[in-house]
Amino acid sequence: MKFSVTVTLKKDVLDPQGKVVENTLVNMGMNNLKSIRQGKHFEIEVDENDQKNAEKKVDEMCKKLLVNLIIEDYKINKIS
Amino acid sequence: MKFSVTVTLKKDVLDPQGKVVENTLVNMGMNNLKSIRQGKHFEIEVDENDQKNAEKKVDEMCKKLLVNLIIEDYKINKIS
Amino acid sequence: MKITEQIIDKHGLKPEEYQSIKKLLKREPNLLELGIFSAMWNEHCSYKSSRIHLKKLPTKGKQVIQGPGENAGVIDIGDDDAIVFKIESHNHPSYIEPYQGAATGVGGILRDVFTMGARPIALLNSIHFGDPKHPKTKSLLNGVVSGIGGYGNCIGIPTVAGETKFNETYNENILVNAMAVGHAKKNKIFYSKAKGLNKSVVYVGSKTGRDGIHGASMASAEFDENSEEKKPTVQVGDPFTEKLLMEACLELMKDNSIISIQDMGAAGLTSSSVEMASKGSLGLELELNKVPCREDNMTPYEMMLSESQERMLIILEDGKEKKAKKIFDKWDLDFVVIGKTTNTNKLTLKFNNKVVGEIPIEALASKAPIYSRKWIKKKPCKNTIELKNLKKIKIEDALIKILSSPNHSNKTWVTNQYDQMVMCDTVQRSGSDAAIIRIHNKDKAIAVSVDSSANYCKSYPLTGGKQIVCENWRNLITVGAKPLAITNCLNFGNPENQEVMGEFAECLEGIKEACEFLNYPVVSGNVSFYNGTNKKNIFPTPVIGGVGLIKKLSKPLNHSFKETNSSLLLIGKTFGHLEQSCFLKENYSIDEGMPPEINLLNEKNNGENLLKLIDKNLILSSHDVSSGGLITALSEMSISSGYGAKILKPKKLTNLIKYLFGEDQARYIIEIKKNNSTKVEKILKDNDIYYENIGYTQRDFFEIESELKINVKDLFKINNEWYNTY
Amino acid sequence: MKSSVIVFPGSNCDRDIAVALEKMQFKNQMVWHKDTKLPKSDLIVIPGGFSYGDYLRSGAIAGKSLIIDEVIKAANSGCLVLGICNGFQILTETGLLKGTLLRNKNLKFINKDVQIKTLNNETKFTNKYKKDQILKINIAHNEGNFFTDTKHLDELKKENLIAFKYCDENGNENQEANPNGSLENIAGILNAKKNILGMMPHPERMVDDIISNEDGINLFSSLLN
Ligand SMILES: Nc1ncnc2c1ncn2[C@@H]1O[C@H](COP(=O)(O)OP(=O)(O)O)[C@@H](O)[C@H]1O
Ligand SMILES: [Mg+2]
Repeated sequence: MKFSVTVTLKKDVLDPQGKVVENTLVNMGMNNLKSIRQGKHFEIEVDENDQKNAEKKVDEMCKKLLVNLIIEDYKINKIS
Repeated sequence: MKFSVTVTLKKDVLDPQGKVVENTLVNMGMNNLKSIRQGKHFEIEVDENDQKNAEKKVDEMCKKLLVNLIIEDYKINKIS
Repeated sequence: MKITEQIIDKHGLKPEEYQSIKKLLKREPNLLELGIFSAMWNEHCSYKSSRIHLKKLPTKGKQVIQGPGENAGVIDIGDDDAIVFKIESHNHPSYIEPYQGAATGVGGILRDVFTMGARPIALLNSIHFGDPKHPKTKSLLNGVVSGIGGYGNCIGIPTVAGETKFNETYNENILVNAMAVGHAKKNKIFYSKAKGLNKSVVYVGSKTGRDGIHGASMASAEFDENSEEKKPTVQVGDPFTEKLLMEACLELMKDNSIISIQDMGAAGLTSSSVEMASKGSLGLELELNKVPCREDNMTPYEMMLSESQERMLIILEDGKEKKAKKIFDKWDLDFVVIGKTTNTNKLTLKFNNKVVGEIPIEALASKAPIYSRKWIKKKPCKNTIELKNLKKIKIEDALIKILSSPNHSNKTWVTNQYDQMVMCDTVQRSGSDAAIIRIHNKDKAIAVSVDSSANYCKSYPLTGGKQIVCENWRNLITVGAKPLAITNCLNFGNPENQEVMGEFAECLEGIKEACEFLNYPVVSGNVSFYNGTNKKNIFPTPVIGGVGLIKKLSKPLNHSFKETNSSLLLIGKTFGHLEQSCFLKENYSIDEGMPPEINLLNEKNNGENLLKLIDKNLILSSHDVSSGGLITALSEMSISSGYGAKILKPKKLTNLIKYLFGEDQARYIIEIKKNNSTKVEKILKDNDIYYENIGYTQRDFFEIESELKINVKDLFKINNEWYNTY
Repeated sequence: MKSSVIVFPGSNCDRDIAVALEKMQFKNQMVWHKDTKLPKSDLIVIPGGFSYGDYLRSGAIAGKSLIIDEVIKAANSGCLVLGICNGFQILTETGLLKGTLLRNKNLKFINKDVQIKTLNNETKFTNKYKKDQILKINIAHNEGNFFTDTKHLDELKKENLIAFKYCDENGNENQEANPNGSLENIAGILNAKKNILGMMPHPERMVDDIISNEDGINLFSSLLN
């Protein structure tokens, strides 16, 4: 079973990277840009047929390693 | 209009980060993990009502800055 | 909003403190004002528990240009050069989020130094972790080290020295202390004292966000089960913006535009504005609508208490705004006049054309509470350890145990993650007793080192306090620098605990005695209390950061053997003091007894005369003897050079274990050319210095006469294994 | 010889390279990234550091700055261009050099002295070194792991465009001597016309015996040759 995980910075947390990227795009002439936020993306395949169990596994990976819960939020989606 | 962009390393590009993450997860006891790939995720909002045009803008941002086409692939999705 | 008991408590204020606030204001504060009081009156900003003790420290000397009380201390290193330096803790944030906590710690201390007009030239750090076996230790170590590197490397200031230690006392409360050292011109130092009426108060740097609100009061509270919930107070550092801010400030400082300047550290806009006003005996009026904000709808409360990083407050001379703004525009930084100085002696806050808060400056500064907390004296421990009662151990095994232990393992795993070379003035990188940094474009240099000895301080704080100052002084001497002054970071437990307060008082007494005797004044520092969880306090861990001067830089001196067949001398007397030694701790897990005694007279005499020998070019290499004793120090000299040594049996003290592993103080090992022996020994004798000829250097083998013989390559492996397999 | 050092926000080895160039008697000028004109120069240096914080990808944002267009023009008309560390990363982002620099294999920033071997000593940048000469040079980077496609790699080899490779004290190019996982231990490469050199090690840090060694000096004196 395959999942995608999207990790983004929490709302009030400073995103220095996003700011620089946004400025650069605007300077490059992309003036319809309203906002851009950057995060991480994971594609995870687990050997598990039960969706509940699989999702639990992925969630555990997120909590234990992939996500810094103090400053980041995450979302899990099943792809296939 | 809001889009998400997922940027991943091309298949034949070495992904040292992904490897380390994978090994760490396996060492942590996640033995059902089959594979994990890491990439970047952007959430982009553009001031544009025509979907075609908007998508073109986002594609341009990707090509011109956000993606290193030599080593990375990308996918654009409309969110809202 | 009505101020309830619960709100007061949430702000970390005691009921009686709230009563004083009402008295000072002659009314009830509103929530914004209460927040400001809580930020200024907490331990971190007000030093309410430590102030009466800190006053005793010697802070003056011919070399001192500015002692404690400013953003950083300033010392004179001759010509028109001054060195600006300070150390600061970032313990609590680093435990919650090690990468960002450590990174913002580095960012904060750098601002303290460049605010004063100095270009930072070196970073140091002292980091303490729990037991390596503790489940959190590994990720904390990884996070902290990459955070320190992440910030320093990016901004481009070399991280050149530090210490990395492990002890279970830090399991739930790690220590992350960062020190920054900068260089300035003597007549171009900038201070925070406001001057003049109606002057523009300018906000520069990053925008204000909702991050770190109440960080300062967090640093003044113990952790408990609920500390997880306090997480949003973590700040994210942006070394890129700090680099721009640093360059912009240094550019603006080239002329006379600035009256006063202050970084926004703990308690952000609040403490920076109060500090400027209080030092200048003036008032300050701020228009909060003008504060650059990152988020929409931020309240005055959030703006005043935010601890967003990379921001500064500047008071400008009349008519300089345009020129100054141009500089900040060039560096893509915000520059907004947000207020002015007034003659009201009040902090006046306006929002939407209304006064939303008004507090007399003195209520926040000089009238903040000061406590003379109760403390108890530590009783000396009478127990001594009898070797004959312990299981026999082979010298070789004991040495291997020490060299392969986390605390004594080679630290290159850590230091290779720091850029030590950027700026191209690092003469001696990490790995020796002290780092050496050349003053740019000159042939003089400074030496820097940070040191602590929590075990000694725990067992007998008075001696421990003296010992760290002396060890730090020795580390500078061994590289040929004249020690000039120190900064200190005092990491302690809960000051409301009388034993902890006793540890604090006595450590400080020890520091004071040593500093006074050695003419080694304290010019800056930081106190971090409430290190511990649920009544379990950390070992008292004062950290000393010292700066010394090398007047004429020729060949840098370090602790690596230089050639074979040179003579090895041990300066200072060996008694074989084993209590509190690393030998007993690593091999027997014994940590009873008193630390080795300090004889300040010997310290001074031995150190000063070693410096003379160095100045006369008689020394090939030198190293102080500290944790692990003589044999450990000798091994380190071998390992770092690849040369071996043969150590002869001592003539006097016959118990070899005591001789080799004892941690008696005021000792140095020096390597000298054989044909200089007479000259060196004469100088030592003439100055009443006790010394012994202990052996000579040789190829390949580290050897103790008829006891052990190990290939130096193997020693190297033993010493380098731990981090790489952890 | 006239040189220009391009300064981006976040560059931090700009002073170091300027000191080295001046010590070697170059007439050097610093050029701010917002400038749109490049002073006439024989050598352009893009220094190390963290331009734009290395945000997004190291070198990516600097690669889009105004002044870079001028650098590309100059390079195309034969001006010598040297990119060190972050400068190398920027050159790959602009396309002046092919390939890219991925994160170090161990995912950590690495600062230490390493050995590199001069593979091609017949270039404007390296003619004062002997063929296969081993230099001890400092590296300091997070993303120094050189990667490129097989076609480009073949071209690099066939056209002798690999300037430096990581090696051990005896010149062996083995994995132990490869600090960051670079493809075939590559530490520095040239473009097809050999007027552009990108390298991860910092030669400007090795021009003073009291600080380190003088193994970097010949790179600068080669240029003067
Ligand atoms: N966290 C660190 N950052 C930088 N340098 C460090 C760090 N930890 C240890 N070092 C360096 O490692 C060497 C050994 O440290 P230590 O054993 O504490 O030395 P000493 O006993 O002489 O004070 C020193 O050069 C020190 O500067
Ligand atoms: Mg030492």
